[in-house]
Amino acid sequence: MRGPRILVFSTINISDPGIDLAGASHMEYPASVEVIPLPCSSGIRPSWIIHALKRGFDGVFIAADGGDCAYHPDCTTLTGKVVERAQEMMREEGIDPGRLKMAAICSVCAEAFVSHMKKFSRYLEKAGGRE
Amino acid sequence: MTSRVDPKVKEEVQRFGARDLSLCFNCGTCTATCPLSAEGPSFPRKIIHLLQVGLREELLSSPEPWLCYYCGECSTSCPREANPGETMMSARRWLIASYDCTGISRKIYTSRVWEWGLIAAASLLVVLLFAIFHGPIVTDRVALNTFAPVEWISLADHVAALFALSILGTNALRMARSILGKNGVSPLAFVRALPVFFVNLFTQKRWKECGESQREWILHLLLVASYVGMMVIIIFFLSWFQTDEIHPFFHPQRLVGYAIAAIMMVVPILFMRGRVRRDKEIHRFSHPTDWTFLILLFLIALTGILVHVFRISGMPEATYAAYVIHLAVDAPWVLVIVPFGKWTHIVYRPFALYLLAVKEYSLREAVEGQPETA
Amino acid sequence: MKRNGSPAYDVAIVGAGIAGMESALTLGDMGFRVLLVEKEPSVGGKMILLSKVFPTLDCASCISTPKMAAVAHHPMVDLLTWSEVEDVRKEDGGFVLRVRKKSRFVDEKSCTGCGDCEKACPVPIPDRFNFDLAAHRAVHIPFPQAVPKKAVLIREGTSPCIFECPAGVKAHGYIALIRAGKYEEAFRLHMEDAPLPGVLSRACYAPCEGECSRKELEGPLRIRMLKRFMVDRYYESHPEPEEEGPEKRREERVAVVGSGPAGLTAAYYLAREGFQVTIFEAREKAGGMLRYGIPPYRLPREVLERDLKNITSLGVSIRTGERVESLTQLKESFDAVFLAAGAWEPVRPGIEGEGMDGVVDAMTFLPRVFEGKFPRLNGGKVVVIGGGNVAIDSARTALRYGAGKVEILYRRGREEMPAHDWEVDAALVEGVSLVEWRAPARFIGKGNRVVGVEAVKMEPGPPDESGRRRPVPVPGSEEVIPADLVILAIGLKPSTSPFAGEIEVNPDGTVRVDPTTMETSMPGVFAGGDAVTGPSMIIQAVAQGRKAAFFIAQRLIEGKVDPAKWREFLPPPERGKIPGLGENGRGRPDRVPPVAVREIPTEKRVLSMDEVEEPLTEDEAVGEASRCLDCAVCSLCGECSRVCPSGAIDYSMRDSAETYHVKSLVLSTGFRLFDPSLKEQYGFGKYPNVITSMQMDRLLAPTRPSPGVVRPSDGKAPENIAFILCAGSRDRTVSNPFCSRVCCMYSVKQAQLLLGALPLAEVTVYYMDIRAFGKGYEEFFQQAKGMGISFVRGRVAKVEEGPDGNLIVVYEDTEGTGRVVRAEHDLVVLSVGILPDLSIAGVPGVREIERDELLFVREKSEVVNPGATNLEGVFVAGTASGPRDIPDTVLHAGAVSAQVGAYLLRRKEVRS
Amino acid sequence: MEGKVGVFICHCGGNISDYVDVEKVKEAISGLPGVVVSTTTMFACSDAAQQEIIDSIEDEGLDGIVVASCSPKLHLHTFRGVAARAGLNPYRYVHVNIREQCSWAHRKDRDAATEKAVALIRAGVARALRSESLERFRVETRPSVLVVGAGISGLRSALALSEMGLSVTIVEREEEPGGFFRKVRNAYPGGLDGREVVDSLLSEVAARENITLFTGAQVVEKKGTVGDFQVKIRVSDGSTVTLLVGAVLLATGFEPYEPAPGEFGFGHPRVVRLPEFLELLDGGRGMSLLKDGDTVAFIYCVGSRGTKGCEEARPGDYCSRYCCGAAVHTACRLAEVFPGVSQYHLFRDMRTYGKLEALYEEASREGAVFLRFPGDSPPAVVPDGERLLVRSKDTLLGGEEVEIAADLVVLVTGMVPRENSGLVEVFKVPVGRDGFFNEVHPKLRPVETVIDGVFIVGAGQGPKTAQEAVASALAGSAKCASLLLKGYVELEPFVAEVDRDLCEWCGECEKVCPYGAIRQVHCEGKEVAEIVPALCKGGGSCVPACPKGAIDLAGFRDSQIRAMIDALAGGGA
Repeated sequence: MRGPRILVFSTINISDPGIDLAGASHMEYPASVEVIPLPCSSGIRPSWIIHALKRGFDGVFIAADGGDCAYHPDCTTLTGKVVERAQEMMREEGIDPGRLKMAAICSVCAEAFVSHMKKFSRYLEKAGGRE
Repeated sequence: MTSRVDPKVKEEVQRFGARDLSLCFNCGTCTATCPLSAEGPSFPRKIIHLLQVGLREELLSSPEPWLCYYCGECSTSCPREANPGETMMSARRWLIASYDCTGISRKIYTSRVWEWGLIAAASLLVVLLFAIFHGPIVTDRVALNTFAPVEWISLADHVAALFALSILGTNALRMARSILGKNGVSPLAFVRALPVFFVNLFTQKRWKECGESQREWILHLLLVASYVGMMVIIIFFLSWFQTDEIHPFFHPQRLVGYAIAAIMMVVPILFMRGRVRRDKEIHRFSHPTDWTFLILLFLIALTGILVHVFRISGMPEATYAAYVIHLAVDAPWVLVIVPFGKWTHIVYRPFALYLLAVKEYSLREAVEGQPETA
Repeated sequence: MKRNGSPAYDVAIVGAGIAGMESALTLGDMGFRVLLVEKEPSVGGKMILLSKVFPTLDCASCISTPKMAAVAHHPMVDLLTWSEVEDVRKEDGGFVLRVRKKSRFVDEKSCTGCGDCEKACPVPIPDRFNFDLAAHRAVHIPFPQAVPKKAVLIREGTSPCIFECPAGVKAHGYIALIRAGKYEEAFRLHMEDAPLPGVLSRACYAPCEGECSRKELEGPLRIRMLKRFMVDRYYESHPEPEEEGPEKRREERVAVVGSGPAGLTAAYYLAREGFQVTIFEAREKAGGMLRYGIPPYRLPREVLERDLKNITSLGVSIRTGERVESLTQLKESFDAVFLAAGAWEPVRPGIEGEGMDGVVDAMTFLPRVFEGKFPRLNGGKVVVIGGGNVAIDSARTALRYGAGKVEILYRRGREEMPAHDWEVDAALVEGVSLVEWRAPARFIGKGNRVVGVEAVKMEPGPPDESGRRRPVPVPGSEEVIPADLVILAIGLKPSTSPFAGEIEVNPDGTVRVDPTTMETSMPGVFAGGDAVTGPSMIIQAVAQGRKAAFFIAQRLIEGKVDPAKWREFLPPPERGKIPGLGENGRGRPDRVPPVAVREIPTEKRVLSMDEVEEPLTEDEAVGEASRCLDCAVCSLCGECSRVCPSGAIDYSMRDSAETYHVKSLVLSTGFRLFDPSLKEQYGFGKYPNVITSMQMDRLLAPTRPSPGVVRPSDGKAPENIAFILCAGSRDRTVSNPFCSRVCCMYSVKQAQLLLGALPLAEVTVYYMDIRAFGKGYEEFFQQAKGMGISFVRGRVAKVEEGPDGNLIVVYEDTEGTGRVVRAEHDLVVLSVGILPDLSIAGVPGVREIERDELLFVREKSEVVNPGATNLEGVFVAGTASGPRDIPDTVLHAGAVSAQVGAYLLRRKEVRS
Repeated sequence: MEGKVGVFICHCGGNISDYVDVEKVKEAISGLPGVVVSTTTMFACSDAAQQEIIDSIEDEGLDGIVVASCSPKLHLHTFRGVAARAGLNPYRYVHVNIREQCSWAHRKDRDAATEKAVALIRAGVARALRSESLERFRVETRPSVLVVGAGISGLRSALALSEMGLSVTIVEREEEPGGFFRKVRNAYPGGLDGREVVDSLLSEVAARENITLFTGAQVVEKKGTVGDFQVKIRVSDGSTVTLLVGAVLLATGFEPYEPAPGEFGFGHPRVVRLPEFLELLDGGRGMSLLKDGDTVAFIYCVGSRGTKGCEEARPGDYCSRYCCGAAVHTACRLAEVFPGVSQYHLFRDMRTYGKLEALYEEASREGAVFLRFPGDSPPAVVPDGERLLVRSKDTLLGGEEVEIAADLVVLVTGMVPRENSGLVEVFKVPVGRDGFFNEVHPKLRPVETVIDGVFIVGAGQGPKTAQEAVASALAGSAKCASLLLKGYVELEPFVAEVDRDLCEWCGECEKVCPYGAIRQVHCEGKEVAEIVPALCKGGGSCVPACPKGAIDLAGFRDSQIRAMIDALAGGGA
């Protein structure tokens, strides 16, 4: 594997098209980034994040809908709570909470996604591999 | 200071020709377009708004209407087609009327009956005077100075000129009081600013900066020069001008007469043609008094020429009749148009500039003098 | 469902912007069958092109794309993109729509939206989805979120250069490729239509150049010289052809009679198809007229040899020195024959002394000179009779072969000479003299040796049936012109006499063929080239050879010929659609004169047979190719087709029309933006840093055409930006007294986004009234003020350009000092207003719809019946009926759906 | 795990295979447990390839398929259709994006891209093996609508709904139907008589058999969900009636702003609000208040844009949208009735948007004078004998203060939401900060609320002109019709489910669901949560909200996601 492994939770309607657009525009980002699309970022179980980190992912990135979410007017707050709880659990497990990042990625935010991935990768590289 | 609005101002000025005054939505395009508004006092938008709102005192104390030479660029650029140029023109008429203590100006501008009534009265007066006081009618030759002795005519001219001047002077003083306000003005400033008045009186040079009106300005300057010249001749040198002796063609008397007559015929025709065609912004709107002004000028020249033609053709009766008619046309000019009518702007424009200069000098003096008082 | 054979719908919706999509989805959900017609290649209208939308600043793309996808997949909605309604006819209480489906030239089913075509295409065009801020290619996917995500190829027809070429050589195509530096691809493209690029690059009379649109500007492109550049380069790097023989070899044998351009071309394409081809050439060497008629100073022989290799390397055998006497005999051993024997037989003047020594015809003189077999002329005086290209070639050749003086005698005036102007010029420059209005009466000899020509003066006589005035001799004007050698070049004709009994031959000796298939009266025997046309251009012969090869192959493979299968070109584009021509003054290209072609000096020229023209350098060639106006947009270079992984490019697609029966019609044709160049005071189109708000929105969108918000003149990030509101609205001077309703808010939005994108920038909004009237708008406006955006009340009167491309905005500060202010900004955004899109307003059936003074569709009763027009069953949704922001447009479209639904159900009630 | 999954890997004509070694991917995948078919194809979307997939499903008896190709945005529907055609439940097909999210994003590293493609497909296989057959929900709907409010919005909605074949019950709180618009005798634009318009609507309503109008009635209770509501209303005689409706339209309208006592002189007999002034002007009661030569001053933005007319004023921060247009329209009317009356309009921004600009121009032409006052320094109205002195800064004169001696002051009052606490209680519709009903999304769903089947139209949602209110009323009707006309609605099956064994009702899930799709029920001796599938939008916020982990989202179950993570991480499927 090249570079730190990042699991991205994207959202089917909003952030996944943004990530698609990065590829369609031939913007390069590390191949060690892998994506699982879900309906809405507020539906992520913190335990999935812990699970991923335990199974070998170096970091988890939540590509949230932000204000554009069609499911929840307060999507950002709800997703924020998920992140909070996950980070709490990470601390309990002795995992650096910095290994979980969240940002709003809209359907045309290809550039933003790529730069987040690169930045997160660099952070995780510095933080060192897990296990 | 709170100013009370006066709804009547708007109605009044609309009667003076500002038909589209209320269409203005105060966007300021006119002011920003105006070539004379870039520096110094700005207009026309502010004046229009004062008129809309009806702040009489502010208006009377505003010199801005006199700074506008009506190139019409504001009207072509106005997004609401509110014709700010014409509103400024109307504002000047309204101001002329407001400064006029006799109230005659107002009547002239707002009533055609009054306007033509006064003109007719002045004419009638001349005819009446001739009917009573004319000299012997010599029929074997043309003896105009016998029919109308030059010293009598000259005396009448002086009286009329004095009348016009005193009216104008009084009104100018009222204007000065309004514009200068109650703030103290240094007496020295009145003297220092005098050149501004005269230069502008004779050249109206600011007009040159106004849009692309160079041609208008030249024509206007010619016209003004010609009739002012004529008036000067008639008032001060009538005995030289009105002679029974027929000079040779190249005699200065005849040449001057021809030049003045030609200009006074041709330029009004050009202006009237413009007003009929409405080809320029400045000609798009015509107040009745604008026509009167041009028609009278034209008639003065025409009747003057007639007198001359009849005289050199040796037609005594025709010459005398034409002379009476000529003076009957002249009289309304001197008695009505010059003191009360459109002609007054010739004086008010440079006077407004003068007053502005006076204010500026006073201000400068006040600033310069401060260290001493402080 | 079908009705009278054509598809039937409950409602047709024209325009798939946000209003059209909303109506389509709502009506589809209600259970009505919806036909949605969109003139652009993608749905989404203008909204999808916006960055974010006020007042919630949500991403326009994020809220549009789900709707776009839903419209495409809704079971009750059929979507036609890139389609235009051409006719609406009332019928039986409903309407019959004729819709023209414009050809995409891309098969929608197989296109995967990968965009490879776009990367290969050499033709850049302004990207109208980026409002001309950037370029995309003739073939492109409209924008990243397009639905359907399929490429579209823009073709306005066939470029005149291609259309004019008899052989259909894709000049525009190879020019575009040369411009893109793809020289080898350019060469290969040429080989698709003509296998003798070397010959053509030297000796073609280039009818393409005569039609080049640029001739209306500074002069046509030097197309032939560009071809020569690409051929020279290719031949230099490929001394031997790289083309390998066909994959599949066929058994059928084809005989080609004659190795001139027609025969060689036919042989090449037949061989590429796998046929066994044998060329019979009566002369010593292959090449026909190319070798024996065209002087080497025009066509160097090594170029000809290299061109011949293109044909022989495919396995074509050329049997030289073999004259074919009987086609019937030939047919016994070959499956098909192509007769391309040329036109070699000289026309004789038929006057006294023409049989003397020293009187030769050009077709004897030229070949022998080229082979060095003619005696050197050693300063002798040569008289050439004739006015065609052969006469000129003869004269110039004679000059190079040692003639002391060369005179051309022509019986008419120079303007009427059939030779090309530039050829005559070249001859005159080299020292040939031309004697006009002079014809030979007889040749005078000393013994059997000619010493002079008795020439008679001619003058224009009465017109003949063609209207041309025949020259008639002036009696008594005879004079003797001394001559050591007389070359007759008055014409050539085919020598088809051996075959006259076998195939039909015209009285002038040309072979009679079916003009489309080139087949002669004998099945299986085809003919072409000069044998059919009489003496003509090389490219004409190539064209016929190409065509004959196609039909011979068809005859042999399918057993019959079908003229309909021959390729057909679209007509050339309308003049007005060509950039820089016609009414449209904008988009005029920079003025660049044609490249100057260097020639070797005259005095050196006449001393040898060396090529006269010198080649273009690479810079010159690319520069010259860049002058191309891309008349038809698509250059037919074929690159997209070559790279498309799914073979989706199809140049043969044509527009098609289909009729639909619909019960009701909704117009949601949207708006167009005010063209700010009409408001001259603002300098749009004159000052590069004055842009429209739509361009600003594109710059702010994440899918923007540049890496950030930059100003056009120098690509710098602007620091002090001005928005001018009411540009084209609330303004009687541009005949739009109305307010456009959206400009205030989108400007406030853009100002807010700009502060995000350029945190240090200052933003000033010049306004009269901020119309923040919708839900949340006022709060949004106040928020902008709070962010430090300056709002200045004063309508900008004019914009002037200052130093460094900065702009001076002149306005009256109506709320402050009341003074005129001249404020400097480095970027000015014109917040342009909204006017109705009138692209289908003139269509019959749509024309009858009432409109208001600005030509928005009038709603019958705005208060109680939104969306209903004066025509029963016709509704209007969204901005087609007046300026609206997005929320109001969506509401209006929803209201119209209810109106349509009620109308349809009422109608059903009445019917049942 | 048993299951037979077929994996189809697309070359996309090189768009994938140029950067990903698809053969290697196929090798890697074919060995996975459960994978019985693993094949590559040039174009998975081509007709031939689709047929191949169908054949595979049928021949091999596949119970799940994975297509690894381009973005699901392009072909999800295609392959769902393929599955359906082969008789496989469409939800047992899993789409893996190895073009946009793999080959195109990692063009420089073929090995890494290949490795990633393997991982992604492995996860897809894991998900497919755990996929279930899902059915779209079908919710039966009643073809009837309750419209609350009999103003112009409510009446117009009712007619449209009735025309579309839905039966309608209108409930009006007042005794008299017609709402605000009925009082407007001269409405802009076009000068319609509100009474005539409303009366004609009312007579049409009366003529329609499928519309019932209750006046003096109130909604007291709502039960049921979208498509099938039971709404109890109390009618004028005090009895209650229960209505069975499929949807509810709230068309409750607005109130004109009531200024605080003394706000801009309010309370003085010569200070009136715009609606009253219009009534005076048009209502035939005569205008004894005015005579020729009088002066009227209009003060704009009263109650709107935070314009505080006095300390006690409670203006909204929003713009009331209709008032500028109404005021300039009134100016035209006033000039028509009293040509001799002078009018001064004190405004802030003239918001005569769109074609209303023509009205503004006409008002100017008719002689109305417009002065602009600063928002933070509104005019003062001081009684002065019979008259009123209005003092205001005029920003168009550089902020100079002017004084208008007015005979009448008209307060151009904005719109405020009606007192609707009862309705809000019953329908649980959210109310925004401005007090108006809140839509789900101003652009995507402008008439919908988070309560499925309850729509908000007219000025109850926010200030609107009559015209705009009607447009929104019809838009709401269209939404009702698209919900009810077919007799059923079909919903995506991705809804949440509660494991009743794990659930120990705590209410956390209910709190996060904005759609009210979760309710508390009693089941087998304990309180548990229950999901109403018809209301569940499948967003899944309840999933992490449950402290017991008792909620799962169909299609995105805990087991599936965990398996996918495992598969991505390198484990088996």
